[in-house]
Amino acid sequence: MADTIFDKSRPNRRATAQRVDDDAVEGLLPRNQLRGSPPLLPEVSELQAVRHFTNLARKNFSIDTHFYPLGSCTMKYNPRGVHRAAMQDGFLKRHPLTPSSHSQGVLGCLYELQEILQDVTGTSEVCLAPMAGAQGELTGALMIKAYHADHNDDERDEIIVPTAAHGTNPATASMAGLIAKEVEVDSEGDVDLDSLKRVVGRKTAGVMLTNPSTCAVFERRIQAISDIVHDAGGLLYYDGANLNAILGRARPGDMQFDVLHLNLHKTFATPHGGGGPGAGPVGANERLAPYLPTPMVMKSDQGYQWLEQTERPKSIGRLSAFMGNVGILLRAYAYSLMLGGNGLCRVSEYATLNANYLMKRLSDAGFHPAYPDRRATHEFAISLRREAKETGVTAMDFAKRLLDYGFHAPTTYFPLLIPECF
Amino acid sequence: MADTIFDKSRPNRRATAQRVDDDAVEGLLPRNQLRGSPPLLPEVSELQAVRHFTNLARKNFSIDTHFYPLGSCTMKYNPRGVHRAAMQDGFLKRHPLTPSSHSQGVLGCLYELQEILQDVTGTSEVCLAPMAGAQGELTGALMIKAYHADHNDDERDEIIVPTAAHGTNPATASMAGLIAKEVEVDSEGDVDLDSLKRVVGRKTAGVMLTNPSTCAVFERRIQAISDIVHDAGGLLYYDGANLNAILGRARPGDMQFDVLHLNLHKTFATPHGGGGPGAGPVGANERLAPYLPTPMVMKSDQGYQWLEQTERPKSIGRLSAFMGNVGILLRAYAYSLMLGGNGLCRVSEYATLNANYLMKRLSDAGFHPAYPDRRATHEFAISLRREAKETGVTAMDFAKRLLDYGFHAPTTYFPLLIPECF
Amino acid sequence: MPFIPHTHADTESMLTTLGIESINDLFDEIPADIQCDGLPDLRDGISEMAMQRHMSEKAHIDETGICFLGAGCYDHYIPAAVWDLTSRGEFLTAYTPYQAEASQGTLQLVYEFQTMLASLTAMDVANASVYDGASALAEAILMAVRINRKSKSRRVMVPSTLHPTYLATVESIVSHQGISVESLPAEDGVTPMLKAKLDNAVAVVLQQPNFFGLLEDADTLTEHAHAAGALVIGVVNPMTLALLKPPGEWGDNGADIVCGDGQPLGIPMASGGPSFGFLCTRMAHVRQLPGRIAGRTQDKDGNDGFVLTLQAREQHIRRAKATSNICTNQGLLVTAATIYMTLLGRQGLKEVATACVRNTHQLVDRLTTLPNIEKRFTGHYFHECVLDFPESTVELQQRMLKQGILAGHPMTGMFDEGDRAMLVCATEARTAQDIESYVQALADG
Amino acid sequence: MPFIPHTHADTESMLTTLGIESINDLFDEIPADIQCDGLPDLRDGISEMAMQRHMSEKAHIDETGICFLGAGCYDHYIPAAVWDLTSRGEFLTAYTPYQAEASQGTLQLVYEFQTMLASLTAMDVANASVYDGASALAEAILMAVRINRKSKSRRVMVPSTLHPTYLATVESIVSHQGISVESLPAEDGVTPMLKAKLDNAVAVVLQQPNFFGLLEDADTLTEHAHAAGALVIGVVNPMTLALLKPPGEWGDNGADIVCGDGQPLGIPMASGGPSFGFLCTRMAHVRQLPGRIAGRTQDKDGNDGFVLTLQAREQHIRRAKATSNICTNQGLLVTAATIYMTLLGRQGLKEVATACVRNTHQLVDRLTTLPNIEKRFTGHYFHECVLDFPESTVELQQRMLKQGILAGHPMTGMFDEGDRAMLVCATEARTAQDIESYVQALADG
Ligand SMILES: Cc1ncc(COP(=O)(O)O)c(C=O)c1O
Ligand SMILES: Cc1ncc(COP(=O)(O)O)c(C=O)c1O
Repeated sequence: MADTIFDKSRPNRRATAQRVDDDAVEGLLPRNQLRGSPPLLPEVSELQAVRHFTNLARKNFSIDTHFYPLGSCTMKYNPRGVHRAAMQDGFLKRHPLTPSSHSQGVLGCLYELQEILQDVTGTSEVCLAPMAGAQGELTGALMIKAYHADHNDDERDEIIVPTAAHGTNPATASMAGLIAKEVEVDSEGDVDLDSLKRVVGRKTAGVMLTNPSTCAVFERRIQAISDIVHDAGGLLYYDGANLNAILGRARPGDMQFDVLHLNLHKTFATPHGGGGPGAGPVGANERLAPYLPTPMVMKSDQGYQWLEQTERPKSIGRLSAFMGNVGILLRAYAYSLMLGGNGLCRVSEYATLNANYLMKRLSDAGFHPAYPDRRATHEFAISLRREAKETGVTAMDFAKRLLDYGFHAPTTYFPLLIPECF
Repeated sequence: MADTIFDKSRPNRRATAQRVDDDAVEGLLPRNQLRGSPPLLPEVSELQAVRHFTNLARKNFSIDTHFYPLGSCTMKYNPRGVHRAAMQDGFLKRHPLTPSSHSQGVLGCLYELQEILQDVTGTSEVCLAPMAGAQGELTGALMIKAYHADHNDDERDEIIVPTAAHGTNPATASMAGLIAKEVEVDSEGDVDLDSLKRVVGRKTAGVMLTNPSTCAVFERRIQAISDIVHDAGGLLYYDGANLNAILGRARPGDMQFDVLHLNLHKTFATPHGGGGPGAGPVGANERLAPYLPTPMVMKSDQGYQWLEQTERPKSIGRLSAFMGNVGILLRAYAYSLMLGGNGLCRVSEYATLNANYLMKRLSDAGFHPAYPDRRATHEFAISLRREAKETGVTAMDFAKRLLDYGFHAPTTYFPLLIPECF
Repeated sequence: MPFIPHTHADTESMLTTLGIESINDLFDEIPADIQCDGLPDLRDGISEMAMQRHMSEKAHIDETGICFLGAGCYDHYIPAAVWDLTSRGEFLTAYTPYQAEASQGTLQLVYEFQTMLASLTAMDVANASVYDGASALAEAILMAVRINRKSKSRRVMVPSTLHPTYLATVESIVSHQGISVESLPAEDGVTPMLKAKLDNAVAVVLQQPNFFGLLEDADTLTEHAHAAGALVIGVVNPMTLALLKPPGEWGDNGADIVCGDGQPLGIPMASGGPSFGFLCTRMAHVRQLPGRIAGRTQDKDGNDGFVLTLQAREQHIRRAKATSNICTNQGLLVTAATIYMTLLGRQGLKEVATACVRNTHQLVDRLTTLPNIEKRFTGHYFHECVLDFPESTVELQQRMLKQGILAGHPMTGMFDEGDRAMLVCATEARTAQDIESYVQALADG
Repeated sequence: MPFIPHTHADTESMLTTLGIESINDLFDEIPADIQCDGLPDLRDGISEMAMQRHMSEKAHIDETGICFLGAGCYDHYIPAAVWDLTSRGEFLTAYTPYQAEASQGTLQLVYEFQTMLASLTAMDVANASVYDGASALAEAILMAVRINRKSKSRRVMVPSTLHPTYLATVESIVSHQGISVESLPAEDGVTPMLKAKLDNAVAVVLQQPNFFGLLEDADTLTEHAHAAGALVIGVVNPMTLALLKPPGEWGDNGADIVCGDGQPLGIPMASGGPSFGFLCTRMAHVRQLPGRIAGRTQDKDGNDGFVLTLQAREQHIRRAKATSNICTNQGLLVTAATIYMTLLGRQGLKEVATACVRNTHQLVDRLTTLPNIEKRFTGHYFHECVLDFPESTVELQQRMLKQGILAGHPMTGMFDEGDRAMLVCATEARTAQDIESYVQALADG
């Protein structure tokens, strides 16, 4: 029997230190608006609560306790110093609607982060508001739509995604009211240009790609892809999930992407938190920048200030009640300060070295890389098809067995186009 | 093979974020004073360090994870709020030699704590400097010596301790240059008055007792003991380890004790920390107060100030470089604020209720309390003599088996005079 | 090279194994013309010590004094245990609990969270969070349109007493699916019953307490909406539900979807994020719920365990047909909220809510005894209230900040003469003395 | 009733089981005349929220600005991971590791700590800590007297360059065992070789760097002491040993006992405590070492494990014959120090030491260019230095505090005209700009 916190509750028990003087509200609120029966909240002592959640924590794998060779998720060390920096009272106790005159500290950090991310991605403006990669994708899709609408190009309701794309890409397309069109990937992991040419056309709003791709190889024909799409009047969206692989080596902006998101909970080492929160800032080139969401931070003679919808008439608008996941943005900012330009470049070098090394060692041990003739990027895929066929031991079995040895398993069965992918 | 941090080290690896610009010290220090070979400190990355110590932590039992029915140690919940209160920058970043003009915050807390502890113990002055119970004991023993010396009573070099006394009592006697004399405990757990009368005399500097005693019962003849000792010219020392049992019920001062220590890491819920730190403030009645150690905190027109040796000519002097374990004192202060007078009284009520209840349940289950006709105090002792004799299963075996069920075992084989004590 | 463990010897031996000369060789598949030469415009990295100094300076600039500002983000006291536990590495640095065997801690916690939220709102199920309250409302509207397909309408009625940035967020997100968001007018700060307006609406949104802190007549509005064939989406502050009738009990049948922001449940204000959005609904609609859901099950030996359930709704399985594109959610904040709700418990949360009501009423009573300060609306309010001042509240705000008081939220643009109105709030964390300081600072000018 | 889990129903059912009416009955063995009626003079308890508010107010009063004060307690940077990990419940709330099976984490950590300390000092063994540096020295002296029984002397020579409160602590503690503490005079701030003085001494204490920040001639002094049949007790700052010759290598045979305070190793200044004292010695003397010692061993299946070892030295076994009365030590600080030393590592600690030397030299160079400020002594100093000012340094201190600078430690009473001398210190945490602020504040007056 799992011992939930409710199993530990007893009527009228409580953590009394958390009491608040509770003069009645008689007369202040109308009777018919009041709750009849109390909610099912736990009734435990403070020690019971502390012990329960401490012991729950101990049941998790985590970066701080285990090695997590998860592809696509960029499981870096989450620096404790960065957590500490963001958990200061000055940041935590700041109300989001404090006038900017009294918010120069946090606004300054956000402004500088915008600039750093522009530099890293080769874009001309960055908005920090999106709260995760998927919201960044939605932002990008909406900006692409807004751009076409602005140019009275109303027929473009299709967005192209490779078959290997992350599930959020097609799901985002739907949320944005676009139709996801799939494009094939060839046997070497690159987008099939013929397939692309077949789907691209005057209904093409844009294409969503990540590079390195979800096949974990660098999309070599990115220039050709960009030309094909741009020539057809479409725009290029870069899914930043794999930016870690190319930090300081190649910039999405230089690859002709028009708009992109970054996953700060990947590339900028903010913790995954058992599922979130993340942050998915969006950057755009000059063409798409006017459509970026609000608020953003600008710098003027009066110091840093919020840039709101009124100053950005073409903006797609707001994505959250306030300014997205500021606490995560502060962590990413602190991380980028510690790494600096030189450190960020080394990240892609050593991530790539590690992945290629592990791929080589596993190949030597008899495993089969999905793309044996390609370089690994910051990750690589192995196909356990042969093992599954010959022995009946599937990728799932390998994954579970790794857990027994204290390793979180790699991302399995993704991308789906690689059989028994590990 | 245990995997120590040294097994994980590799030459020249490091946690680079912890670097400091290191211009050479050429010329600033003489060559012959410099170290030849570097010390054996670990060489690991930051994640290796974090993971190593996180996983070490996970190997411990602790109050936050397990139930600890340890007698004598008063294993309370250590409030997280108190830890947070003491871990504020304003407290942590304060240098101990900051002038008192700029230390009114911390001095105010310490002063109020002195007052609270005076109240709780029924003493007239309290010094917070001793860093644990044993140092408090030493303080008391030295104060007793100083008192006799001050009264030219030079022959008193013996201190009386019950056979059941905690090891620190006789060890303290030796450190203070006194001879520990043992006195018997009767079959009901009280000090044997005849035995006491036999050892007491003109060489008696004093007696060290705790009440409830280490036999876990209340010493009922405390008045008689005090009379016998005082009549012989000796002084009474109260070992505060068991104060939790009588908070707000009986005060050592009212029991005629002249000097005492408290264990804040017991009665005032500061964490045991895997072995320490603690704090062992010492309180004294008017007779012994002049001998209290320095520094103490006093209140004057200029605010709070340190009271140093110069103002206390009879003081036994200093016990530490600064002011003892201030961080622990702040925690005890915060705890006592949260409990208040009413809360402290309830502590002894409910600790006593729990102990008596568990003793009853274990008796009903067939176990044998060491003093079956006595009330339990905040703890009780069981003798597993019969079980050991009949089945060969010793107290040690019971202790280890409890661990298998996720309980830290009770204090075993203490006091030694109870056979197979549990 | 912060955080990179490689020694020179490590790198050399890895390169040897790979049979290459330098790490550069590994990038040879990137076409030369798109390669860039590092990030020369960025400064070099600094140590943790230097970073910390810089961040402390920034943090210290922003300490703003006693907070009487609410408007969707509230200054509640957070027990120390909440973040001490939430910051444990095993919660903080765990991945999304897809591998159930490696994530029982997080999964059980989410399950407990869902149970608490469902009970607070009196709904059947809750999900494991979405981004924030505003985006939760957008998801709720999309969900309502999917559920209420038979209504064939794509008109969603939103009261003008809704939090304005919630409305803005909804508009950015839902309009792209052909949904039109229409406004319900307010009278004296609350939404009157306007049956006619509800005709042919797929859903009606209702915020309780509303943006002005006022209590709407949720029972009647729910009845009208249901009568018109519209679903009811409740937007609530979960803290208030310790006292107020839960949306699951509004009218005869209760709201159909309930959403809101979890910030009042142990989440620091932190400039507004990260917090989390929650979404609850009836069991009948669970397959339309976006985001993750944890469930309790048994393994093959009959032992209880927790897993992510109904994953076929989600983007990683259903792709373009998923209920939402959400992937990363706000899990760590859910962790904090679960611990918060446990520590406060049934009685504690009620005391917090009661103190919020009482303190705000005390503040309002004190302020309205001053000359020319008046309540704008007449209805019952919870822990926020709109007051009219005899001057511009943007300027008043600045003046009060000089005296260490964050006085409230200026309502500029919200309604006529809104520039002299301010929304004030006093949570349980405000003392009688704090309230006196406010009055004093106002008086001192 | 903070922290008491009992509900009314719990209490009732327990009383029933016990067959009593009220909890009061359980106290019936306490004689009525010594019972007291509660604690009426104390205020009633307050909530965590109210306590936290009070403590924050107190903490905020004391923020004192940029620290140039050392004198035994130093403002070093502490990596965030140190206290994040040390504050984990399993370290913070664990009991003393007597039950090895339940304490492998703490035991292995202490074992690693001992290894690091022994290596830093170049000694064979270290214990698991004593209270602080000053009491460690008292213990070291008691230990030396026990070891060097054959010398039959109880005279311990202590340099007058020793930290004054260390001396005071030693005097309070050791004099009661008939040990006399005698002073070695200083010349130009260091201890000259005075062979005669060492005759018939059981031990000689040597602090390196000494209280004035100066380097003593440890090699020669050690040789002289050993030649005179005295043991050598080194008092060291462990951080400095990343650069300085370790006491185990002083002279031909090294010091016999080494002690000091661990505060520089990741422990916040926190008004001077808790920190921890450490004690190291030669293997030959290990049975005279007070306090706990963790050792590595194997269980019956041959698996490595850690235990407390040589417990027969300790009070709980040996009682009156124990090496010391110490029981509770400073374990949690040892945890922090072990994590600190691991994060800094071999190279990092050296960089900290180097930066301390360099920054203090820079500070001294800058200050001594100002008129009338001079170094009092001529010898080499590490990261502290005594400067003579043209005014009372107690007053100077106050003046500088107004400008946010904690300028140093006034040396009033330490020597002639000590009231115009001040001990200054600049750790690795001081920037060039901090140093300029000092100079500027002095100049501005
Ligand atoms: C390739 C790719 N795109 C998008 C996402 C979505 O990002 P998020 O989970 O932050 O919404 C992910 C993350 O899982 C991803 O791996
Ligand atoms: C009865 C008794 N006296 C004294 C002590 C010594 O206290 P400390 O460990 O704080 O030195 C203890 C603690 O273990 C004890 O139980």
